[in-house]
Amino acid sequence: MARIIGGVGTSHVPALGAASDHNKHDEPYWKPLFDGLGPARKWIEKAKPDVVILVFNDHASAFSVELINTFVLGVADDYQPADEGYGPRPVPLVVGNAAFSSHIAESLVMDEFDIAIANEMDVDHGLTVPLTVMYDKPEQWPCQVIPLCVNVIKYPQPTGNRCFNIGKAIRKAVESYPQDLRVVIFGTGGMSHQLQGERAGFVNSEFDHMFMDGLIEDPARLTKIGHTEYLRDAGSEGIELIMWLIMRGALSDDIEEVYRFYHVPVSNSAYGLIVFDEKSEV
Amino acid sequence: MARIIGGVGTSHVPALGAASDHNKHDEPYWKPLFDGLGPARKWIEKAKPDVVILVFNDHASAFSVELINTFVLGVADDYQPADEGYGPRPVPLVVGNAAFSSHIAESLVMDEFDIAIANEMDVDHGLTVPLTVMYDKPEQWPCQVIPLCVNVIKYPQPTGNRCFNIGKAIRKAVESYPQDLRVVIFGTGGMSHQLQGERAGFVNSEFDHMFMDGLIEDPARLTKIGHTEYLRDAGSEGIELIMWLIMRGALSDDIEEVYRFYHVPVSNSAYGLIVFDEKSEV
Amino acid sequence: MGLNDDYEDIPGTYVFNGRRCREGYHLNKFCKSLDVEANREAFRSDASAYMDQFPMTDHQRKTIEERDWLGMLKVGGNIYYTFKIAIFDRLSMQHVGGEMSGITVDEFRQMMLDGGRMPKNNTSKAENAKNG
Amino acid sequence: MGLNDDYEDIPGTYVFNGRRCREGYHLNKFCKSLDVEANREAFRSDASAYMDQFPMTDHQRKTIEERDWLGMLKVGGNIYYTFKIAIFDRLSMQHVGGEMSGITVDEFRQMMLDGGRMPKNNTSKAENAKNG
Ligand SMILES: [Fe+3]
Ligand SMILES: [Fe+3]
Repeated sequence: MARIIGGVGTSHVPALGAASDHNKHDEPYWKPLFDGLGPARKWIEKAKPDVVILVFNDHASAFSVELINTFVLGVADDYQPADEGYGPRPVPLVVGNAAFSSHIAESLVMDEFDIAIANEMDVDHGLTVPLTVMYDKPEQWPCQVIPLCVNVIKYPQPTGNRCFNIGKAIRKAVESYPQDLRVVIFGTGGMSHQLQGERAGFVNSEFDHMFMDGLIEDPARLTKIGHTEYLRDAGSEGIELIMWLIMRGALSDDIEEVYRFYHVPVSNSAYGLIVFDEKSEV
Repeated sequence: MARIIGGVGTSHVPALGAASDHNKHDEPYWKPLFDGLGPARKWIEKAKPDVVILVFNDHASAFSVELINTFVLGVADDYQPADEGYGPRPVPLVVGNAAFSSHIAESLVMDEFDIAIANEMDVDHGLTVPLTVMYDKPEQWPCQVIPLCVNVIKYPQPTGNRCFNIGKAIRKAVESYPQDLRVVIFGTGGMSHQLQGERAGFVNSEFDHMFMDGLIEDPARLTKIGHTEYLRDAGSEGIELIMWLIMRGALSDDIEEVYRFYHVPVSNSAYGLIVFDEKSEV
Repeated sequence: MGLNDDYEDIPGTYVFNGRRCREGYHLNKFCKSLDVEANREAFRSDASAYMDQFPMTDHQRKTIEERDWLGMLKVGGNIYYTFKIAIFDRLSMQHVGGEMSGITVDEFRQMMLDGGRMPKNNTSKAENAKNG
Repeated sequence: MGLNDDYEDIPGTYVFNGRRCREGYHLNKFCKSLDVEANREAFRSDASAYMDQFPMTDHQRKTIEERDWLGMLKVGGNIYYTFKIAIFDRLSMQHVGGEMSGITVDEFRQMMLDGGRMPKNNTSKAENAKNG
């Protein structure tokens, strides 16, 4: 049986990927950040997931305004890093697990989640930066990746409650897969930030800490945060945090916070990282 | 306030569109069919909907295997008839209602239906044949059309229950729209038929009559029909009938069956047509 | 390998599930490409070179070359896609239906006029086996 | 006109809702087209002719011609799309953030180093008006 052994929440700021690609780890601006990633990288090296379910959003790279999907699950054998205008990131090809993806897709539709499935999809910094965060710069990514892409750009985004519930349904799908696979789920995006408008550069550390505390203390309360509250208090792009609720929904109630790191700024954003172990799997 | 004044269930067999386009109404093969459409055409002429919400499926015309969406709601100003290999059907441009569509989209996502929205979409026989069925060959379609496209091709299709419930959510969305608009909803596709395999040509009139009876007598029972039951008893393409459940879900319990017509064969399919009035709107 | 595969019991039916969708991916994309007139022309003038653009298996290619409509389904083709080849050939759905079920197009048409292929003996392989 | 538009109370924020998505449709498609190098070249060599392919309003075109980053948002641009023009210009998100908020890029960078734009007076137009 496949099982979820842990969860990770992390921002996916593109500048972090660029800093890694250009080896800026030791520059004063970047050193505190990369140092802060260390313990999470140690954790995943030990946890050794076979598969990472990576919840992220596309930033007008693979998809465009013609068709806007709420949830897209990748079911391909692999995914090319997208060209976001600077050429594709020099990172390994993202290898999927088509059979496992297909199983999850079937389970989700049967559980009445109206997902789209993608047989082809380029993946942008939303997906590749979290891999860099957790794995640094390997020759090949040491895990297979199942991408779940969420609309967080076009209002209305799915509700926090819906995100939490699709997380639960993902857990059910994973646990009904016959093959023994160790799975970690990443919720990515956030934390508070706003790229657009006169309020560009908005950061709300109080909200971010409340949100990270809530993940372990009272996730049900987080699921009640409405769209306007996110937009107002986490910034127009901070609403990406709903994707962390998918990760949290896929975990059990018996989890332990292994690591937490918070840093401002990375580019125009607050950066947050949190790691959970499933206690039963430690 | 916008309100739903009635519902129509109809097959969308492409041959019927071609017969109309080539004026075969009086040929022996087609005459009984076109005669059978008459009373439904009279009904809609009197009902005069401002807007038709048209639930249909795309047959590899607008969409392809790269990305397969469960539900796609059109939010465009208009929709071009698709070229299905014979040139586009010589029918009028399909005019939408972008503001009303957008309202419905927002309401559905807030009600936790994970729809995709299409700002551009060609529409194939799945959408244009039902307009021909109900309106014959006008210069312009006499209503605006809001297309809801459903995945019925790739297994697993959404469950019948999910379809019924999105119908209910559509009703709620319509009734929360401030403008006075008379809306009719079409559920299209079916009835029993199978295009593929050694079982091509499969027709099950007993199932079709059971289904039409159930729409008025016990729709809740119809929502429990599972995928295998549709595939087995209605044919691999007869599972399109789940789209009739969206139409039924959008109607109240206080409806009247105005007209019913059933005819075998149209091309490789059984043809069915049913019309419901909302009693409170008559 | 799906959660449910009861439907494998249905005779003469190739449910287009995740496995078939992946197996037939490039075959169906080939079919879809025929939507574009320039592609149809290229296929018409040099079928083999045109098909080279789509990484299909040799067996998949052969089903297309031989217009083996049933064979295409068995290697992941979906009828709405494979029928685009029939449109290219100016063939009707009745023609394809007849070939897939091993009868002539006239027999197929007559069967439809007589009410279609009836459920009796056509809904379950297991039942059919039991009834001999 | 949405079901909820409480978010219109948030200062300096242009929520990309259905209305804005429709209003900015062609502007955003123009931006998206710059993903392709051949299109970037065409835009570089004759901006006006290239933009002619996208049925934008004169005002929308002007916001692009003047690199009026804030103006683009007001006519339906989405930041992930409009930023593709900044990438084309080799400008950073800090540059664009500074211009949209009326400060220099250095001021913007320093503001971020100091912890970002704080919530105080930045979460509600109504509150701000009340507090004068
Ligand atoms: Fe993001
Ligand atoms: Fe159909």
